[in-house]
Amino acid sequence: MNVTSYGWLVLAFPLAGTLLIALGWRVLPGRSAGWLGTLSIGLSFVASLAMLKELLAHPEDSRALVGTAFTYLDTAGVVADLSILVDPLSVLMCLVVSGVSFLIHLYSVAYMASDEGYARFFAYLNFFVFSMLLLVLAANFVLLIVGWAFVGAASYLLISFWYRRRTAVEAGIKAFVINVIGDVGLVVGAFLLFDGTGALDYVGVFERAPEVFGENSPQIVTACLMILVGAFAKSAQLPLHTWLPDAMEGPTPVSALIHAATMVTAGVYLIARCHPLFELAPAAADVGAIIGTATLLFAATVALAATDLKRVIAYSTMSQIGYMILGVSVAAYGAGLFHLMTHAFFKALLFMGAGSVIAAMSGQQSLNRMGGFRKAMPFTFVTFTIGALALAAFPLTSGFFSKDEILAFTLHRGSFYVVLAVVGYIAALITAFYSFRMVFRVFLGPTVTQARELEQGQLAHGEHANPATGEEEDTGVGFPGAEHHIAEREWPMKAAMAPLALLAVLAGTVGIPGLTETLEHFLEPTFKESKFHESVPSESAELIGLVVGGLFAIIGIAAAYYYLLRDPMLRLRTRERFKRIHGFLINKWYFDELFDLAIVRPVAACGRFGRSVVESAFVQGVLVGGTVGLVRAGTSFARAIQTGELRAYAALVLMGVGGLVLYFLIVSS
Amino acid sequence: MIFEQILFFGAGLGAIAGALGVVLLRNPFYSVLALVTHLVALAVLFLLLQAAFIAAAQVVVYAGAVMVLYVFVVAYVGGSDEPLRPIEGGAVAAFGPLFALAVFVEISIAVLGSSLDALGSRGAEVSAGFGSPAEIGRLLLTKFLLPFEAASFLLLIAAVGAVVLARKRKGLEESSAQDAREPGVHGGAPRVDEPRPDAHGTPRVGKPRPEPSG
Amino acid sequence: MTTFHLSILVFLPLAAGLVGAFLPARLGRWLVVAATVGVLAYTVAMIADFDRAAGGLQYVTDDNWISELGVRYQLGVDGLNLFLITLTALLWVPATLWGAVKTSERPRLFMFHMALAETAVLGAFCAQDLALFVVFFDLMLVPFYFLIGGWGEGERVRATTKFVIYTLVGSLLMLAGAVALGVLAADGGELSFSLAVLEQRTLPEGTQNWIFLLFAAAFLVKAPLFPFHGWVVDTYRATPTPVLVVLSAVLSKVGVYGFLRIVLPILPDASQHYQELLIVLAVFSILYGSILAFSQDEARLVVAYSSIAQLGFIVLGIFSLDDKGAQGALMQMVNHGLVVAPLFFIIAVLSARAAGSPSLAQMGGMALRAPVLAALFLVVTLATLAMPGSPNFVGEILILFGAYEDKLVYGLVASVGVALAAVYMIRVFQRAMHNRVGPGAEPAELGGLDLVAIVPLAAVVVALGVYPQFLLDRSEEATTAKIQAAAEVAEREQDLARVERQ
Amino acid sequence: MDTSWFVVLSAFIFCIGAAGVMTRRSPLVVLLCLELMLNAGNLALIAFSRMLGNQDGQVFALIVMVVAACEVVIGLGIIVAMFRRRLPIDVDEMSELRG
Repeated sequence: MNVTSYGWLVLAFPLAGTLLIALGWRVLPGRSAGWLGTLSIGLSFVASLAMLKELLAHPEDSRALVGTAFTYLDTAGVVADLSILVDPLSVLMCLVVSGVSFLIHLYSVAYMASDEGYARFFAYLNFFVFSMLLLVLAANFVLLIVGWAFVGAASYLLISFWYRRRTAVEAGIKAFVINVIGDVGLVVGAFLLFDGTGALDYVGVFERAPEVFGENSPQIVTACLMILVGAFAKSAQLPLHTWLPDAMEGPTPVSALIHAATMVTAGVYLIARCHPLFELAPAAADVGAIIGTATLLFAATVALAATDLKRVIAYSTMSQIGYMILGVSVAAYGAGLFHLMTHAFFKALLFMGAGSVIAAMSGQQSLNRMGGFRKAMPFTFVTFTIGALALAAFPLTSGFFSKDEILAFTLHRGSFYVVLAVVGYIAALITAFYSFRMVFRVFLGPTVTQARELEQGQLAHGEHANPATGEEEDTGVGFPGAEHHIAEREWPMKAAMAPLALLAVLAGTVGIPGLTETLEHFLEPTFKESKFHESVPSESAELIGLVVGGLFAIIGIAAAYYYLLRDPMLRLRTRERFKRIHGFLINKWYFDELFDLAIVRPVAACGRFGRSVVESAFVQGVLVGGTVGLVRAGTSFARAIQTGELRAYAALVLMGVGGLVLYFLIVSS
Repeated sequence: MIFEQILFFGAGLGAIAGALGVVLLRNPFYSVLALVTHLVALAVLFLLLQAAFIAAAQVVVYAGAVMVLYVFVVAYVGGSDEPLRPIEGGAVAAFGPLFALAVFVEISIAVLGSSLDALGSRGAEVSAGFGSPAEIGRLLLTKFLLPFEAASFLLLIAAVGAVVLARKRKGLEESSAQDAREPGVHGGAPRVDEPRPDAHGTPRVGKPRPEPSG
Repeated sequence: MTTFHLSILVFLPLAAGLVGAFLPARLGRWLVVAATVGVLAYTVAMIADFDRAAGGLQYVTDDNWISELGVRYQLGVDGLNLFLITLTALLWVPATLWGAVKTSERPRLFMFHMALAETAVLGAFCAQDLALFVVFFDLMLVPFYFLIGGWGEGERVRATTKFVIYTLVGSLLMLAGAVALGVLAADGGELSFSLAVLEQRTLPEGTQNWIFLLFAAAFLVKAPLFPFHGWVVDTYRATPTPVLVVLSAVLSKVGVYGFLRIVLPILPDASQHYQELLIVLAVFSILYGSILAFSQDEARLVVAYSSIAQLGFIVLGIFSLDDKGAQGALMQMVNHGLVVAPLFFIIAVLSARAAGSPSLAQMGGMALRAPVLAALFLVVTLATLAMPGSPNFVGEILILFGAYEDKLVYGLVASVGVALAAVYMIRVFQRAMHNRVGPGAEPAELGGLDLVAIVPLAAVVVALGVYPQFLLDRSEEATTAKIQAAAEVAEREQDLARVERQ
Repeated sequence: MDTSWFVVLSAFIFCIGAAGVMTRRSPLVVLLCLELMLNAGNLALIAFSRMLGNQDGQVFALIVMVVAACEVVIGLGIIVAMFRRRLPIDVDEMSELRG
């Protein structure tokens, strides 16, 4: 078996899982659908490992292999095969995606157990993994767009999974539409590249792009900006971010898998994949860096004020992706992808912990109602805290190394990038603060009823109300499931969280500056053409960065401790004092309202105008009415002749005969 | 030659008289008789034109068989005197005879003013057998076989059609039974079972016009 | 390569319809269904046999018809109409099946008209003689007039009247155009309406222009494009489902097919001259259709307006005068037919579940009790909104690539339509399937007939999405040849403009 | 006799028939008048056939007679049917086809 056949296998297992579960949904008993799904992803992960092994057997300069199945599209000069590209970048992504997905599937086997839509859930989830793997393995832009849209559709389906909830359905539509905007951006970008290079496959485009486009030529900059639109839509960067917080309407494993660990990082992958283009268009890359920085700051501030547990994590996701985008935009590809990987681990872990807590709260998500779960849920407490430490970039955790490497690279680039790096450090401080705000408010502080009951071994069930609106749930349908499942009682959930906790701590070891740079080295074949390849910050600079970052993290955590636990009244006082700012943050900088005003309402108004004025007045009135009037005038003349009187008809015929004869007489004379 | 001319004018006048009779006589029965006269006169003209077979067919089939059919129907339906009333058919029909006259004038001008010399001649020399049953029969079975068969088919369909049209229908049996009981007032029996608005919107209960029976 | 007799293909349904009309009702309608299956089998065999290497027409039938006028009975298949014929054959099977089962009033007459309609459409697609095309094009109107007027729902008379008047006016204009084209192209020489001959003869540009307008009127009404869509709303409301399926999926394609088959190759100068106008109409239709689809409450009308938008894309592709655009347009014609047909079946199923109401507000929450319905609906919805991976995406990406090539701005505006399509289609899906159960809704799974009608179509959509090259490969040569003349003119004009600018 | 005589006579009879169709109200008489017109046509056919020395015209006259017979049969059938249904035997009364 060669590398690419393993690549096809990586794709084949999840697809087979999807089809099996989808077609057998009626006959699969109990949790078997879940186990089947988990198994298929597990096999996919094994195939990824095999792919890694095979790839490492290749010499370093030939570690980019293309495997083609058949010709997908070849007409009028547009050529796109159904082919995959296996290189270190895609292998890394495959490993992260299939690995994390495997654990989340495992978690879901238990977590979703009482849900009526159990089989449907795993069919969707497997389909998502297939799509994501297709996205990262695609060898050309067309297939990339296909995978890109498939993950969007899977995300839509999973956000709207509990489709009896109005909020869930609306969130799904929002996500879908913004994703489609991204798709359109990608299509336009792909055309601009095709127009210049005449190719759609990565190899062809990257090879010819430097010959065709000059540095910062308008076409390549536009193309890259369009690619950025796609990346931003998928990775929830400003201003296309509004769908991500709403996407938390989906079941928690979905938030963990799609909206934290994998799909939302696709934008980062895309920029890394297209780095030869972005290096031709530094202007576009700068736009990426600036937007990434803006997002990471924006999201971090909103996370400070949000009270919904899952949304806090969602905003932290946006913020962390902002770091990654910043990283890959300033050509710190290795660092960006490093952070992508570590983030996948600790963020999935955080969501799993959050899911466990939410289950213990029997579906409630508001931080205001939680507290004191430390004793009731020791396992969840430990793992969640580990996740939070990694998120806060506490020294020696994985997030510590990866985040600081990005900022070190940014600083090293000099000029205005220094400003970006400074903003990044400030946001790191905020990150540390809000991550421990979660920990303290959920697990410490005053103990709530649910926690106290749980300590006595009683898990609350039932209470079907929509956590977002408090609306009474449509209980007849059986989802969300009536039973709740927490990590303390379900071994698959523990089995999924423990490895992730381990990885959240230890994954940093693959990229300690100056010590182990395994990851960077592994990715080298992909990025060695980069002109920034040699330009890396010195080890001492990185170490200083690490120290500063570590300090910031500790300060942030300490501040959170002081603010939330030592002096609880301080919280209320500050909120009172900075009411305006608080309101601004609670309303997420009023982005939703802005969109509503700028886009949704005008389009709806256009629709109403079109329907009432254009359609009824112009089309129906003038065009149809005019035509009908003309025809009616014509027919009323015809009707006048149609008297039904036989003799009149005869007379008319005779008149016609007379006329004809007269005509011929005149003509012949 | 003179004989021929006398024959032509005689028969021609007969034909015209017959035609006028058809149009002008009020009683349909007389109209039929006038048409018979007309047809016989035409047969004579056909003979003049050396169309012996057609002339024979005209007399036997047309003036004979077809007209008998007419006579039967007139007797059955009852030919009635009707006033000549051209006005009601609308303004166009009122000028009907005028149009007819105009067409006649036009055709006459066309024929008389035509530069077609042959019109002014007796026509081509023809053999003795011209128009004889043998000749026509040969043509019908060779050159015009297809139209001939088509015509026979047409006749068949017409016969079937006539049977279908004129047969008794279910809904009418009742009234025809009434018919038999009151032969004198047929047509006058009101059809109360199914009042139907007529073309002018007034419900038609019985026969609106008291046509006297024949 | 075996020989296929296209006359058999074209007239088989009509023959079955005629025979079926004299059989007992139960037997007669199944005879027509069997004939449509036969036609489908025949076309499938034809695709298998189709020689993709050979250029030009295949399986040609060429006989004298009206020799005095130079009208010939000419049928033929090339890459351009091969898949449209297949689409016709494919969609008539579920449509007649549906009609056979669900029509209780005068079923034989209904089936006869369906059969006649298939013959007319197949004839229009196969015809290689302009006069023959016109005959079949007008013949299409006859059965649809009776089908809508006789078996329609609601305000069917009004709908029929509008439909007939609109299309008839278009048809008459085209008839005039066809006669003028034949006569003027002959230029006193031998009269001929054969498309192949007409392609060789050139007309002065002024003449081309007004003939172009006559043809465009007919084709745009049939399509329909803004502002020729006045008949759409009433007709889509009143038409019975099986008729609507073929009306929307196939009939609308005959018009745009006419552009590719007749207008572009024969009137290249005029096509270039009016390129901008047609593109503006197309782009406007895309936006207008999308926005109106967004604000409709009746599911059928959403699809109706979305069709206007889709047809806009197709016309945009054709008049990009680029081989990518034309290929995409052809692909999209087939795709639109393939997705619209199951959509209308599903809408029929849905409104049956919602107490016969067409309103989306009455539906909702059906996914729970009808997961198969939901899954099929989802597949079709995603294909309709041109989700990448669906055949529609391939069609649209080719169209957009073709449009970007020379008309970047129009192309970009049209791209907005892609995003809007996502909005209105997913909205329909969500409002019918998701949320709580609607006030009038009684969720229930699909019946056997529904499955038989919808599943094969959905399967074809998926298959074509996996392997679109199947179609593109076979059609490329013909499509490229058809737009070549017009593309050359356009290129010449551009060169001229460039020179002038310098 | 010259052919033109026959032709003019034929035209005259034709016009009398046509005038009759337009003035008479009884469908029976209208049918009779149609016979007149057909016969006028026949006369012209035969006259021209004689003029050209070609018997095709005579054959067509024969066919016209067949057609006339058919028309009579159907026409009379309709009249009989109308009579049975107690409908007025008057062409002016029968204007249901008014547009």
